[in-house]
Amino acid sequence: MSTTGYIAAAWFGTFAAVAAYAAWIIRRSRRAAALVPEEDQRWM
Amino acid sequence: MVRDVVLIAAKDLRLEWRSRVGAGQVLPFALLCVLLFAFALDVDRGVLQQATAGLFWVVVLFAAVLVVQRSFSVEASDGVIDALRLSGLSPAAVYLGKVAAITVELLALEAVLWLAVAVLYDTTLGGWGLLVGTVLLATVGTAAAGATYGVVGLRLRGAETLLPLLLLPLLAPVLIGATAASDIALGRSAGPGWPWAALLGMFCVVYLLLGSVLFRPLMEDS
Amino acid sequence: MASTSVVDLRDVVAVVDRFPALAGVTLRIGSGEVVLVRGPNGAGKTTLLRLCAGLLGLTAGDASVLGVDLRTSASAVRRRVGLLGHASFLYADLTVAENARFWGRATGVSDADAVAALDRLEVAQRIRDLPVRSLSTGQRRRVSLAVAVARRPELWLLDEPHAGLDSGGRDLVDALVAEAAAAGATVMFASHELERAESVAQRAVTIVGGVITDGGESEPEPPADGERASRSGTDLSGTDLSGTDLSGTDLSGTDLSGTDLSGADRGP
Amino acid sequence: MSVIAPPPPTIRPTTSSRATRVLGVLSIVGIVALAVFGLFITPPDAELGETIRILYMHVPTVSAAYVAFVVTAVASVAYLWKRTEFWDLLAASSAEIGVLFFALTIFNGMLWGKITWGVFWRWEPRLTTTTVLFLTYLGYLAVRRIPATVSTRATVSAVIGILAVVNIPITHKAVDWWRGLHQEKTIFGTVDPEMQGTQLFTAYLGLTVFLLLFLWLLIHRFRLAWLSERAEERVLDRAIADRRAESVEEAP
Repeated sequence: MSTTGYIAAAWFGTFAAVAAYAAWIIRRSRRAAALVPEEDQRWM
Repeated sequence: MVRDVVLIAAKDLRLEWRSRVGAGQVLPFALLCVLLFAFALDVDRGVLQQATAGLFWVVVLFAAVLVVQRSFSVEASDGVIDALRLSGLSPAAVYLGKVAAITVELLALEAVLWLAVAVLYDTTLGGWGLLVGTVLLATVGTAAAGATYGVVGLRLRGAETLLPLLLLPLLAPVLIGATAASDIALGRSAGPGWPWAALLGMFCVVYLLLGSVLFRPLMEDS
Repeated sequence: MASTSVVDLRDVVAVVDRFPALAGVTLRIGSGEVVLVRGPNGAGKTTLLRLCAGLLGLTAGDASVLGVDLRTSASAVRRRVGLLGHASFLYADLTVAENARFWGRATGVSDADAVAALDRLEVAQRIRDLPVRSLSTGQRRRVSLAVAVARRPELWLLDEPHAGLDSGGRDLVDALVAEAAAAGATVMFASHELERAESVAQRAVTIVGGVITDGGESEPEPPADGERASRSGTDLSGTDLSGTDLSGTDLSGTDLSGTDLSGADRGP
Repeated sequence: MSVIAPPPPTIRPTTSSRATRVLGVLSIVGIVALAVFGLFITPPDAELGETIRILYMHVPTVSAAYVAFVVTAVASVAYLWKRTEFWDLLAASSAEIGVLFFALTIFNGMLWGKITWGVFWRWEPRLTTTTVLFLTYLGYLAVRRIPATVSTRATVSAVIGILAVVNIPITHKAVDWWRGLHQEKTIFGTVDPEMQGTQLFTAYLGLTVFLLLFLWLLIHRFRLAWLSERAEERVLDRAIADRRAESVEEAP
């Protein structure tokens, strides 16, 4: 792989991982929120 | 306080003397490791001799995990940990007592192990001042960190198997320091040994202090 | 004194491994009372006793034991109670004598007193130098009791104290409980041997499904002036304590003002 | 705190608030800017050439990870002092994000190594330290996954969170000395003081962006942890109700 390829992999990999993690959090919180009454979600 | 530390340490050593788990199980395991390294590494090209100190300390760390596990499984059986919590003994005293007992057991194990390494790996022991100092500091440090994590498995059922993962990364500096200092003591590498000993000493002080303080919430929280 | 309750639990919920072993316990026990806790298996008896010993956190509710708030200073309670649990609290590889000495020293009991407690529990001389490992259940029980007795706890928490004991041992337990009560200590014990237990206890409470269903609050308000309030729960006023002479018992040092001991000598 | 507005009836983005939306937008703008500067505007480094562009990822992730672990440690101390759920959940949330960033640090470091040294792994002190510490914090997360009484879990993990952070400088020192004999020029883990102009700007931009990202993730992760605890509580409430029903049925 070329230098450019590694650089692209680093940047893409980093932000893809962060995005995947963020998506995972949001998905899990949707599921959790369904079980919890509104008044416990005080940041709304 | 000192009386309580002695009480706990003496009790642990007496238990070890009775059950011989350290002498009968951990020590043979450590010797087995010494043999296995010989199978894994090329004995004819002197790899063993070059790596003696490192291999020695890796074996000690593995053995330390077992010794710590044993030291706390004794407290886990028959509700004894609850009795200790009910006793009113200061957690710091219990901690220091356990550290003392683990240290003594590990020192005994290391003495035998050095002999084994000297014979089997053809290592001439020397540099006694630095070697003994390194062994003492590294052992106390290992026991200090080990005892803190040992009680974790006691309070959190299912965490016993986590002990190696929790303890060994924490002991990485001990491994580095003790190996480097032992190498210098044995004349395998040049350089001043005291910075390494100082690193080990600092490790001891830091973890003994933290352990004495943090044992209280670990023991007393319900 | 705001209250002379030794145990004062209000709507206590205690969770053990994510299971609500206690699901809202309200219980008040006055100083010097001997209380039987009864209930089916899994009702929460053991959890209740462990909670009172300060070994278990509470998830909800208020709890004070020996006047100490369990939420904030459970460790202050621990050294003042004597818990006899299902586990022996003994090191299997130490001998009986070594165990007694170790636990004695750990709890501030002299070696002589530790030995005296073994004597009191009639632990045979020949087994004192044997490792606890080789003892029978009943023998272990006696040693555990001896260790607990030696501490002279203010609150006794006995989980199935009769279990595994021979008849001599059971009589011994009953005598110890009576002695402890006479000396001003409070006793809570769980038992399935109801007939025997009810003859020892002054009062019984029933726990089912983690809730006290009967006898939890003997008095509608804290007892005052040694006056015995009417009991709403099970009344064991027929309790025979005649074998125990309370007169002349030295109760100094124990604050018994408003204590319910008057009930004891009112028995028929 | 009060509920500011009645929740809209549509599907709600469950853990976001106005603050996190602002943070999120800022992070995304920052990422775009960072990409423009890091990948296109900055010139190749005189010494490192194009590979410096990987360091624009590597350095901020490791810095953000250390910030995360310090947050975990501070929250752990605060937990042992205050005993409130808030600090426990904050410690846990921060540690998880720290582990993610550490994993990315190692990933980027290995790619950099592959270009520079031709191999993915060399015992470069920073990379080695990071990996040891990464494993330490995996242990922390493993402890948190063990089912236990909430307060016990919180206490134990607070202790580990404190020990682990103390371990950071010691491991650093030890590994530095260990590799001291054959030290290579290392640019890992620090913003090179010799950086100038747009390179320096990009380095600091990267730092800012990743700290924003960390904050944004932390708030969301904390709220998720909070929601999970509330959900657990509902389960517990039901269990308590069941247990009480048991007492009504069986009562003599």
